[in-house]
Amino acid sequence: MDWFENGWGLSLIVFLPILGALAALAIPKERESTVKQWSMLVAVVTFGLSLIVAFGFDLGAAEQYQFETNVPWISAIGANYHVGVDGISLPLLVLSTFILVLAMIYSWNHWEEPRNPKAFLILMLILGTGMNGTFVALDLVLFFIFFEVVLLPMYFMIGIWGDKSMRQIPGFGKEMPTRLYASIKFFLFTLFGSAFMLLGFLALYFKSGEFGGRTFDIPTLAAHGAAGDFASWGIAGLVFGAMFLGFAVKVPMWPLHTWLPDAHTAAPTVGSVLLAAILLKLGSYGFIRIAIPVLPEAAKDWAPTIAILSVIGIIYGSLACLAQTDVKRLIAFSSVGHMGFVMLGIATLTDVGINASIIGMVAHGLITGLLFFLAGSMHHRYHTREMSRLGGNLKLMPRLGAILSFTAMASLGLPGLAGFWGEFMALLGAFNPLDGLSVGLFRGAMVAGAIGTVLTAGYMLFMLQKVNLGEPSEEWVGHEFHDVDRYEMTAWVPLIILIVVIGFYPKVVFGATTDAVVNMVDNAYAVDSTASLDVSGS
Amino acid sequence: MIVNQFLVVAAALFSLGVYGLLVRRNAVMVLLAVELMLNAVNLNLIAFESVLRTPEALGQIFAIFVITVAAAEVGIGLAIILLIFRNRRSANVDDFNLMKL
Amino acid sequence: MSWEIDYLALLPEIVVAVTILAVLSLDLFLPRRLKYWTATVAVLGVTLAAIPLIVIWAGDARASMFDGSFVVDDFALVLKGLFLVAGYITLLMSVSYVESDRYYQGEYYLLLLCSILGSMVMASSRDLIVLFIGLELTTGPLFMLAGWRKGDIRSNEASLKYFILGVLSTAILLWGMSMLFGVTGAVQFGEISVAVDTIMAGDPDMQPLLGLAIMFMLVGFGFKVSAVPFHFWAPDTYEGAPTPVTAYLSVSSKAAGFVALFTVVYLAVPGAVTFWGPALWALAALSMTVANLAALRQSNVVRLLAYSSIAQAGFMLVPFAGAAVSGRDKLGEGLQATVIYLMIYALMNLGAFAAVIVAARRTGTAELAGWAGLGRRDPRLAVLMAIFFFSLAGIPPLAGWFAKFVMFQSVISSGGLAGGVLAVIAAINAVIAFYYYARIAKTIWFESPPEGAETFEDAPAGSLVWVLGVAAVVTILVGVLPDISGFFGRATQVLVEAAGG
Amino acid sequence: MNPLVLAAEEGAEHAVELAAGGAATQWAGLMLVSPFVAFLLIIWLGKNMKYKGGEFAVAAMGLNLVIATILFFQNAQGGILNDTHIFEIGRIGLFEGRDLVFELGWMVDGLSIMMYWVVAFVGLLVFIYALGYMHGDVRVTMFFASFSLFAGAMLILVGAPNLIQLIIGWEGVGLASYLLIGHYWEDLDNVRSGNKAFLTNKVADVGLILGAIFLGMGIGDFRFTHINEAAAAGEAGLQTVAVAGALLMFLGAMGKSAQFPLHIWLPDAMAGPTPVSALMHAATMVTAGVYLMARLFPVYQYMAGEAEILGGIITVRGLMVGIGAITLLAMGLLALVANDLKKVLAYSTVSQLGYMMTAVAAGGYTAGLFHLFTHAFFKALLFLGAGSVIHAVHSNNMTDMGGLRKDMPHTFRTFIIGSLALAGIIPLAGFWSKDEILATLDYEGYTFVFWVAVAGAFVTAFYMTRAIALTFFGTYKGHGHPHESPTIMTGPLWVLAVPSVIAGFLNVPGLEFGSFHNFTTWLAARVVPLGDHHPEAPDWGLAAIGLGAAVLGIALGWLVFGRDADTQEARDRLEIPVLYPLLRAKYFMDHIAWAIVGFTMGPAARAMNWVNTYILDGIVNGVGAITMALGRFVYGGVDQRGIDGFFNGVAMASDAAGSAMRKLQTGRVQQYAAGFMVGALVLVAAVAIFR
Repeated sequence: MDWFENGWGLSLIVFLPILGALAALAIPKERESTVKQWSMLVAVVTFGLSLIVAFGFDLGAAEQYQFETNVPWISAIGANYHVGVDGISLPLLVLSTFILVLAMIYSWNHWEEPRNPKAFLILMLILGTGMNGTFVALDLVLFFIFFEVVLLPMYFMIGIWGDKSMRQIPGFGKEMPTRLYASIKFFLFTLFGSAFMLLGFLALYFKSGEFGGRTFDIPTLAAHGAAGDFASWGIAGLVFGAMFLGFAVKVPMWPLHTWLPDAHTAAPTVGSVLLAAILLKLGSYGFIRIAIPVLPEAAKDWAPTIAILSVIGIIYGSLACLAQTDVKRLIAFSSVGHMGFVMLGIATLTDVGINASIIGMVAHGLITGLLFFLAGSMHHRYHTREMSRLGGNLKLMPRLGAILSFTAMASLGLPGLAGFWGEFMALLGAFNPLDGLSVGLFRGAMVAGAIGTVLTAGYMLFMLQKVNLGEPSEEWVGHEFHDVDRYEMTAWVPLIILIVVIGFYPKVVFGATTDAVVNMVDNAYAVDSTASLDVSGS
Repeated sequence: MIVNQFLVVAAALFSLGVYGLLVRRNAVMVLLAVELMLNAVNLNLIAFESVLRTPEALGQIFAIFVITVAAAEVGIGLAIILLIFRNRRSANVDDFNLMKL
Repeated sequence: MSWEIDYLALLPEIVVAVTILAVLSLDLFLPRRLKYWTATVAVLGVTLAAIPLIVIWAGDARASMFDGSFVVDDFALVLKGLFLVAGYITLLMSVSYVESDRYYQGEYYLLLLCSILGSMVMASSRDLIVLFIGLELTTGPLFMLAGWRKGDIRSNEASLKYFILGVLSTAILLWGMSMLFGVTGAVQFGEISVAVDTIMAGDPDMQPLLGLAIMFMLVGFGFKVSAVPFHFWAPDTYEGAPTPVTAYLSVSSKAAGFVALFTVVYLAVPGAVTFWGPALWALAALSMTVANLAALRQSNVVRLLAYSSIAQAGFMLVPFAGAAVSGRDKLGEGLQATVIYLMIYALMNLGAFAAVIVAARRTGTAELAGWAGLGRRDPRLAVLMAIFFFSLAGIPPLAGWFAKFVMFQSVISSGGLAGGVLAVIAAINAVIAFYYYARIAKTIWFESPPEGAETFEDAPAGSLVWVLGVAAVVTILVGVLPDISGFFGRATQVLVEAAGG
Repeated sequence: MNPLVLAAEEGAEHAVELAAGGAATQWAGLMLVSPFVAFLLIIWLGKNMKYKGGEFAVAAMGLNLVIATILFFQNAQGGILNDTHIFEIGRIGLFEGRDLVFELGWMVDGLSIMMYWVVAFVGLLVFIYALGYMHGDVRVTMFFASFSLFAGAMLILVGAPNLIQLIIGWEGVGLASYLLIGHYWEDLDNVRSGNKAFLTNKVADVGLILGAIFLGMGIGDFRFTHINEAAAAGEAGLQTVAVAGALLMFLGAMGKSAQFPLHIWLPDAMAGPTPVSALMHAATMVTAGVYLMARLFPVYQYMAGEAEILGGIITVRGLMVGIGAITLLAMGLLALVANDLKKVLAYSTVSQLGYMMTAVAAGGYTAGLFHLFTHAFFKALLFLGAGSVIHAVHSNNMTDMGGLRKDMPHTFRTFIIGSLALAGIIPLAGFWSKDEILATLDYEGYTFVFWVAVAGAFVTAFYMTRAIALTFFGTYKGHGHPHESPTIMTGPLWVLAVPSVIAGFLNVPGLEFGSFHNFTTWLAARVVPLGDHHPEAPDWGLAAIGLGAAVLGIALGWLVFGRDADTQEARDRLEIPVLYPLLRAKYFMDHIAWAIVGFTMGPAARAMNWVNTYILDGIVNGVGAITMALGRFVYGGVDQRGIDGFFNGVAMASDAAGSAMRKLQTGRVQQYAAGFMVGALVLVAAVAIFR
């Protein structure tokens, strides 16, 4: 297993899905079950490999990159193929491989029109490569590539298998199919952001030339950042801003979020799940992995802005949820609020806040992923997502209803379930932001965020009331409904278990992340470890 | 310097060529306008050569090449115009705007 | 002075020239039903020409002939390679096209080969006269090829428009050349460069004349690379010309224009960078913006590709222009990126055209609306099409991303406000450009095919399959391992060193 | 060694004074776990069992009662000072040596043992009662599962050694409450009641969570022992966070303990099955707020209590006492006009919680908790009695009852005992605990509040008399023939009646039970000494005032309702102008709450949605549309035609060239050529201008 640990294990995790996809191309379209079994095998093996990495990971040295590979890749531009995991990326990598398996299980017998499982599974596998790759990439160019690789499959997923309804788009005269609008919006938004992100990366590359060689290497750049090399760089703020655009679109942060409700609503179920569970995390992960360690000073200048936008996102997202009539759109908007907490945690620039954001990402991945599964299954059965037409779901399908209730509770941040830690600790971090950041502003953000949790509870209960409780409406009387089938159960139960486990034992995540985050923050801000905590609140 | 007067004549020729190319409707006339411009170039080259007196007489050589190529181009041009005339019974350049908006 | 002729260095051109003669003779003697042999010979000739090219590249024999007017160096070799590959692919694309429409096969290949030869000569030319000859040899045959579908009035029109604007640009180019000759008293680039430096250093009276000369020449090159506002011919000509010819126009002819531009500005007038730098900047910005916006409105795929190629020319100019506006000492930075962009563009654009030829043949139209649901009618073709178009859009991991990446890298590297602004313009344009590429993907994948539309199970002609396959594989391969395109970039070192001096 | 201890030792470095209390304290952790085990077993196996899984719930609570009782006796004999078992579940390195640690565990000290025992004892009885009450109802399995969930969450709450675990338990009971209030969720009214309870609590929880953050982050530790020690040490630097934290915590407590004006959820919570009301909305869950105040007593006592807030108008302590006082009287008055038997008890509960809160806030740690202790028994008794009645007449409404004393003798008798205890009639439990509160208020100098409390005692006695009169006297007005409930339900009533009668003697000042000492001593078993006041002997004068008020209340109540409880006039006599409508409308608190929510949230939500659709999306779509329009313009207007336009402009400017130039418009090729030339000219001009 030497080759695995000393380098190529991660590469295998990254590239196995796409190799699997290539192999799947060779399977005739008609042999659906072969395609399914093959893709499932690939996904499971990938997940297994990521577990091997997780268990082989030395938690005692979580702040170091492990399973590292670094070989020259594009000498013309000085980019290397550099991959590795540390405590920050490990949970996300495992989450990513894991969700892919669940998505495959779920899609076993859930196919949106126009079916074609082969194409769909191939896209999912390509998506897998993009997601896994982003989490392990330690080179800006490599990161950029993987960051972009996820776009195409998702574009096609939404465009081909997405919502078939027509929609009137404000600002355009005629109606257009929802999926077309959503897919192009998703793509253009992300592309817009990443074009600027790329400019930021390039600026870093050239700037690093002044300190011993131009490089795209993230650890090296982070070391420059820690050494304060970029501290006096006049355009550091602009460069951070460029990266901010790229990441913030993906997160998404208010007011760059508007692609999200459309994309999530229009995407096929599995697409929504992957989008919510993994793709959104690419943005926030980018902040933690790249933007902050490399440009700590600029991050500090930007932190208040990020905090304010996050809080606006929290309140705004929750309020917008209250006005939704479409169950899936409501869940989509809830992501805006939840990712607001993740970003608030990041904005504090403290280890508490950043840990909060990581566990928040994992929790959001599990919970919102599950919610989208549920929304998909309900749509599958009711053929509508209008809350006014639903109702009494718990009576019609007790199991589905019970799981929906559970997930809604998890989503509103009930302590004891995974969602709590991200929200609570983000607020905790905002109490004491990094020295030099405005304590007043962050505490204001903390209070606003806490108020946001009430609104979250509000719309979740509202949704449960509309969908789950009460008597079923006339429309469904005498209608035969199949409660949760075994594929759905198999896909959902692991999520439920994980939500509870992380809720009661967050160390599952913290155990890996803590040291890495502390190390990152200490390096970036040269925290004086003997300094005492400021408790006076000034 | 006498070269200046040559240059002025050449520039005038060139401008006439441009004018002709822009306003004449008949394709053959357009072709002739181009010839005018090319000849202005030749005049230019020769005039410069008369001043510069390069050892290899580069200006004159260049001019000869230009003349040769101009002849070839007129050949191509006439062929195209002939082709079009056959199809459309017209050599009017206005008639060619099929591929607009 | 060296008048010795290095025949090895000239061998690629000689092979192509011999092939031209062979095709000409075969065309004379072969009976009609055997005319397809001319195609075989043409393809064979182009392939054979590549062998000496590779031999020269592998060895270290570099030659300078005819008193330095004809030079075989790394740069020339790489571009000749590009012209040969593009020619080869165009020939392959043409085979089924020309054959099925019963065109004059022999002449078609003859002219195409002449154009290839012309562009190869251009790559080596270091002299205004040789450059001019090469340029005309490249363009002249294309005037005729554009009108090759004799009975089609659109093709006639394409030819006429191309011709009139082509000779106009030639005249303007020549006017500029004649003035440059007059100002510097030389036609050989090296000598011109010295004279230009002298003028820029201490002869203010001559500077305006020099500036005019360069501007006129830029107009000529602008026409060749179809930069806005010298692009007007391109959409009409592309639409009307036979599609393989369009492919050739958009790749080889454009590349030839770039070669001419590079050699002249880097070798002949680097000293006057303050004249041509801002002009190129404006051309780049205009080309990107105007062409991308115009492309949004296109309903015909070929016409869309025409605007796309104009926009791509703008992107290609970006690093080059960004470097040029930053001053002479930065000149070296841009060229490599532009050449890499050019190479990758050539590859993916040829692939795109090949796919368009197949699709147009199958659906019977090049109107985008007619391709609705192609993804279900012919999934393999639609996948290939998606690969090429998204590569053109610059989506990783397809080759186009690397082109865009080096473009951005270069323009930021050369630094300066003007470069930065250009980078931002390019970034916004990249997003706009994505929209119309995605629109094609949208139509062929997301829309339903019309009722009762047939599906296409059979493979297209073998030569096209080969072209499509190679282009797709290389597009992906270069995207994943862009280093293999790196040596194109290194080949520009010759020019860069000359310009820096 | 048992696994729990092993688990505890994992986190040994953070544990404080491990295992001072011996084996029982180590096994105490089982109490926190067993209800969850029961929960899982009920879900898994419950459906097919006789009592639909209730057996597991009862068994778990029985086990808990055993453990709690053992602990209770150990503590009573002075065996336990303070014992905390903690195991780490998360750790964030804050700074070197100052890690932020998240732990789960259990705390065994006087306060928590008292709570364990109350929860286990009342819980067990209510569970047993529920076996009978819920028999044949819908979703019994789910009911017991939720009930177990509640018990577990409550025990997690009271056993919490730190704020984090407290929050987990706190929200856990909130969840269970939501589930149980909405047990009959087919009726959306019940669902709305559940939502109201959850959301009101959630609002308060903002206070709890922020308070926890202030205290935890401010002091640098979330452990109660450390927070209290820091408070007792009285570091000046901590003043600000302590005050902020204390106030925010109080907000949280107000929500859970239904203090005015966040009480609005509790009466609505009566929508749940009666056992739920008995256990959660009377005896245990709602006392969590009081418990929290007691748990953080040193913070209020030493740090925050006297701090002036709101610009010096009032102290923190004053605010808390004031809110408690308002609650105890205002809510008591509401009980006067309620026709729903459970709502009477609900308002009564809120009122009694007001007593507790007032007492704890005023500094009467023992007094408040003692009332919590006794109240749990007699209020559970009353609710179960009410449940028994409701079970019999199938209505909550007192207008459907009357004359039940003959049909339901056991219920009647126990209900009377409970009512007397609640009213504070000597020597029942309520008398002693209420007396202690009055004594505390008197001692701490809150004279006005003292008289408010006395008035409250009067009102309490009055409404209980009314309720008894309307329910058990007069003639039956309902449908069918009511029957006494089965033994499984009356049994718990009698068992609860016992402590309702005798529990008061546990804390008669000056009375000690040998080595068992008394309630005050038991509660004093905690790390940080409290320094609250304990009278040496009962103050009979104060007791007389309280007792007098209660007797007066009963007498007046009987006068009004006793003899002709059935008649309309009896009720009309209460309809005092202004006050009666005000009370019937519940002080318009619900209206105000809904108005606030309705006038802010609804429009805000719609506004946000509008902003999203028309502003943000509008911008996005607008950019798209503008780009497309620009494309149309560039292509159609410039690229394909613009040279015309350009030359039209030029032509107009220059008459001389006009006629010639206009000819340029004739042919398209020539347009192109013209564009070409224009470009060339611009380039040339640029050279001319810039050089």
